[in-house]
Amino acid sequence: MSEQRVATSKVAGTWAWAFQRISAVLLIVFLGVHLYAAHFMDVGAETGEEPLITFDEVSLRLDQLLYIVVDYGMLSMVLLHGLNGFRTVLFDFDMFVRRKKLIDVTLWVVGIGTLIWGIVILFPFISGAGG
Amino acid sequence: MKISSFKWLFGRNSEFWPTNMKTGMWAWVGHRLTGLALVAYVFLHLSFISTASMAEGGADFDALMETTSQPLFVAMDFLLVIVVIYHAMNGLRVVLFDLGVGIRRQKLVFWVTMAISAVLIVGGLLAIWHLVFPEGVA
Amino acid sequence: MYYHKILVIGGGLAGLRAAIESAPKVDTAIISQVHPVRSHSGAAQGGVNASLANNPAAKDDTWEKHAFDTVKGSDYLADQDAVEFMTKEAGPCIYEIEHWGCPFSRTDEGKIAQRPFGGAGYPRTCFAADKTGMYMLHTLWERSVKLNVPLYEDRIMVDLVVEGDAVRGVICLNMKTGELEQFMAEAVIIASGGSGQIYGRSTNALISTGSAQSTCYRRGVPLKDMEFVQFHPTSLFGTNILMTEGARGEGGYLVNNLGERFMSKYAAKAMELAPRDIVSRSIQTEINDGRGINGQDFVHLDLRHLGREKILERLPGIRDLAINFVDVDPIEKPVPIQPGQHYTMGGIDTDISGATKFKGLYAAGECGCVSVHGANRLGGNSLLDTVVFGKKSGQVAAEYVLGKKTTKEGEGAMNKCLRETKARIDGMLSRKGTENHSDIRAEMKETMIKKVGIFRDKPLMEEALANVRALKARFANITVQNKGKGYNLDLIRALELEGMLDVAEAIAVGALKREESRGAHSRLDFKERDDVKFLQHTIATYSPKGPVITYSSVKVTKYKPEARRY
Amino acid sequence: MAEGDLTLKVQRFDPTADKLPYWQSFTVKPRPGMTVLDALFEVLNHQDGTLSFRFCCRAGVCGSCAMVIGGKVRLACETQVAQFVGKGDLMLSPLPHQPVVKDLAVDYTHFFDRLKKVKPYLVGKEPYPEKEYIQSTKERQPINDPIDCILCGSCTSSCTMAWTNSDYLGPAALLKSYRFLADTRDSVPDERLDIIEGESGVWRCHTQFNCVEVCPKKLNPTEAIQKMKIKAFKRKLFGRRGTKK
Ligand SMILES: Cc1cc2nc3c(=O)[nH]c(=O)nc-3n(C[C@H](O)[C@H](O)[C@H](O)COP(=O)(O)OP(=O)(O)OC[C@H]3O[C@@H](n4cnc5c(N)ncnc54)[C@H](O)[C@@H]3O)c2cc1C
Ligand code: HEM
Ligand code: SF4
Ligand code: F3S
Ligand code: FES
Repeated sequence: MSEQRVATSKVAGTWAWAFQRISAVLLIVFLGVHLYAAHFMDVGAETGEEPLITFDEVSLRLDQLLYIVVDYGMLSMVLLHGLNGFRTVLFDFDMFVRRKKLIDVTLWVVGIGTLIWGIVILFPFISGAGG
Repeated sequence: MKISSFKWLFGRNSEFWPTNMKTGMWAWVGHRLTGLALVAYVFLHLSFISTASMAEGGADFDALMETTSQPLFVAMDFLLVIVVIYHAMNGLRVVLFDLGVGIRRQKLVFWVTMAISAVLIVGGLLAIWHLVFPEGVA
Repeated sequence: MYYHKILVIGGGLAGLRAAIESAPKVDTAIISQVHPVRSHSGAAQGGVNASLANNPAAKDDTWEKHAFDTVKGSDYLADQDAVEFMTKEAGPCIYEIEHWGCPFSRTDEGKIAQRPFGGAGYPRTCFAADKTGMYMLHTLWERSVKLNVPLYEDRIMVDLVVEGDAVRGVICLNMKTGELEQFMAEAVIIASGGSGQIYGRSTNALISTGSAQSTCYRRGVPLKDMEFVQFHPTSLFGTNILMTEGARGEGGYLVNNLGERFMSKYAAKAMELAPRDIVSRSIQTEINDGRGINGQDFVHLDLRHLGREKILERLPGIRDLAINFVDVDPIEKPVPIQPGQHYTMGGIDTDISGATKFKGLYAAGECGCVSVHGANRLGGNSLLDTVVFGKKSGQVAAEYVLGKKTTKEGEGAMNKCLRETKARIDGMLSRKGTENHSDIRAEMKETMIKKVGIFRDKPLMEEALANVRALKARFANITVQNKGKGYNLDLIRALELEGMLDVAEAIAVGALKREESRGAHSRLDFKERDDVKFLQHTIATYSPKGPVITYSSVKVTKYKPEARRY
Repeated sequence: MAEGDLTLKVQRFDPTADKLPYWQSFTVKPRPGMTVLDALFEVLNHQDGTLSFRFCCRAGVCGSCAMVIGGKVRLACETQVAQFVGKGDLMLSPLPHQPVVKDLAVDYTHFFDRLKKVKPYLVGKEPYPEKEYIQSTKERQPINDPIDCILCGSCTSSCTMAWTNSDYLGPAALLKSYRFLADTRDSVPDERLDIIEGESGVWRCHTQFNCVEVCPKKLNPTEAIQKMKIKAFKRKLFGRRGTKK
């Protein structure tokens, strides 16, 4: 006979799950816009001749607030969704469940760090086109 | 006769492998692998752009983009498309189940989403092909 | 050595119910050979009787009518005070289980649904689809989890420790580790179920060997009315898996090879819903007279006219069983059935509170015999028996323990018994005989069903007794191949067989001595009931030379014995 | 080996003696209607008394005899051998990923421990009514399926989530939880949701459907789990009102 303890604490479970679904649906939208914008839309003067992504083209695009929102939004979604998913994977294993606190903190640090990094990366494009 | 570890892992009555493992299980394995691959990709993607974008005027970036039209990178892109589309479409399937839709017909739902994925993947691959080789392969 | 104030042997309905009753008052633990939810009670299909009067056709049903039906069904061998107690308690006990979660099927008003059953004047059998036993069993197990009743599973009781006139505890074999364990207690409630596996063609679970019952018997606890063995009319041909009486309750027909509903010849009024002994004999007569289907040993149970809807709603389990085991879908085809051994009316001799000859030793459920079933049990009355008398014995045992002044006596007896058991088991393991005990088992089953079966007569039963005694002699010469510890089925089955042979002997001797036909005991050489000589319970007491038979009187209160017609 | 005989390849393992499991072959002569359980008894009785396996009701209601038969988790007592004759050896092994007591008999302790965590009992509204609770046939509808679970353990032992996470309640326990959550007589839905929405509860299920595939009673734990996910989420959004059915 083992004691009947309640299975677990009620931590992020529900929200983590719900968030994974919501971010998933949003991601489909963002991804669609992102891919279309990045690869199939000509924002610049040049036409089909140069379909590849160029610095100038990206810069031009990122001149518009809409695309800044799309790209940053997408970045944060991808990070949250991806890392949250990674967290799920970890917690499917006994050994990681036991280190729950540590993992949660680490993932938040990694996530926010990467987000800042990603934001910084795009600065040259944004400012490059502006100046 | 001892059970070899190979058999233990993959044999007909393997202890390791789920025995009545069907579509739902494989769909999940695929989803998890693609999900993890995508996380890896995001970090690669970011570091790629960051190394390039830091340079003045974006010269490096354009050079980098040039290299990405190399066959190896194109192949990687192909893979990426497949992975993303599978993950997204199966993810959609999972979301449907979470909304309570189609649980009793999970196999049908799987094959329908996979059919859509197939169409999207073919479309995606063709699109890349045309982007990279607008005049066709020389 | 483990110690609990009360030990309940068996996690079936009776055991669980007893433990649930006593656990809140006195430290109680359950010991069971299998996990409680695996117990044989789970196989009960049809339902449980109580005069709730929920069915529109049973508006004026009362417990007195239930009592009368039970006494009449028992062929007047039941103790009528016990029957009255049981039928009065029936309602409250059923409501209690419902409150604890048992998912009974419902009437249109949302009350517990009831269906007609054999031998009953009204539709009085409460049911939950055709898995009543399973749902009740799970409910009681769940209740025991709620009450945190400690459970020792995978342990088989191999000896009973008695000292003087009191019980001290039990010795168990831990099936997982193969070790013998001592359990000391102030009171022991035996609820180990029936011993149907003594017979061939049994509907009982493979663990229904009565091992705890025979252990008690060997330690001096008398058995009562063992010759009364019920044969269920409808068990699947071949595997003898039960097709519930509910199938007939819902309106199923019995048909012979001529396509007749032959029950009209035997019980014109009740037809298929006559009591089990009568229907079984009728089917067997049809078969004996060559009117079995294709001349084989079975007739048909026809449900097709009930229609798909009703079969799916009321008898889904039956349908699955028929499909899985004989490949017949009752919606489309009639099901081949034959009578099979089903229930042991007899058992450990107890009084109305479940108490036995020994202080602190109680018995409840199928392994005991309060005597509410007499010579023939009505369908749906044994589940009732388990909960009513399970509860009662739990209560009484708790009171006994609370009123007891000294505790933890008898360590010496415990240790002595452990040594004896160990010697017995080691002896069995070291025997290097030529006999295979599973062959002996098969022969015993064959002997019992053929010679102490539905129809009995003196020469046949004498043969049977001689056979059983010969088998006992051969048993001394067996080998147990498996000398290992963990889950040693070979040893367990040998131990079970040893006990079953003793009980088989008691059955045969009791049956031989009862020179009358009463209920399930139907003799070709004594066709009439003899109330002058045999309105008595048979009591068999163990002796190394064979059972010593004595008789005790039947309690008759309101209902004077009369001829039994349906 | 004669024509029509069946070779059973049984996985043998005695944890106290063997380092690794091994296969052993036995040949049995199929009779009409013979089940895998019958075949095992044939071996036990006449060929090898040292074989161990679990059994009880032999009618598919007690849940003792689940094992891997010919690559699939099934109940030995419900599986006819005829379908395997002439198709090579019939492989028999214990439920996957369960501690083995011996040979085909596994240890269910952990399985029942998980089950006990979900409050597997009805907490009826008290005081109890004088007679029965009134529950219409329609109100009983949602529990019609889940009450049929025989606790055979096939599902939980086939769910890979339960393999790697020993805290995960698993489909059988979650189905049990749902059985009470959906019962109109139960009075503690919130306590139940508290348990199943923890990290080891419903969120560990990734809709693998292995549980559905293996269930010998054709139950659908996944559906129950998904419904509970929605219930738990609704409660998070709307507070206790979300618990109401
Ligand atoms: C197929 C079938 C259908 C039935 N249908 C109905 C019906 O519809 N209505 C009705 O009223 N009755 C029915 N009955 C009869 C009824 O099911 C049984 O009489 C009743 O369930 C017996 O319950 P029990 O608690 O006494 O024993 P069981 O449920 O048999 O439990 C016995 C317990 O004792 C344990 N045990 C046994 N020996 C030992 C030992 N040596 N050591 C430790 N533990 C031990 C076992 O593990 C088990 O837990 C049916 C019977 C059968 C065979
Ligand atoms: C494009 C749209 C996407 C959709 C619709 C989607 C959908 C989902 C869903 C529903 C889940 C939960 C699966 C489960 O619990 O069983 C999930 C998990 C996951 N996703 Fe996505 N996803 C998308 C994109 C991405 C991207 C871009 C990444 C990479 C960063 C990613 C990484 C992951 C990871 C790592 C998991 C966890 C895997 C698991 O739990 O098995 N996903 N996804
Ligand atoms: S849900 Fe099905 S597989 Fe799982 S324990 Fe219950 S009966 Fe067995
Ligand atoms: S197999 Fe496991 S992951 Fe979910 S759908 Fe069933 S519980
Ligand atoms: S023996 Fe009971 S389910 Fe198979």
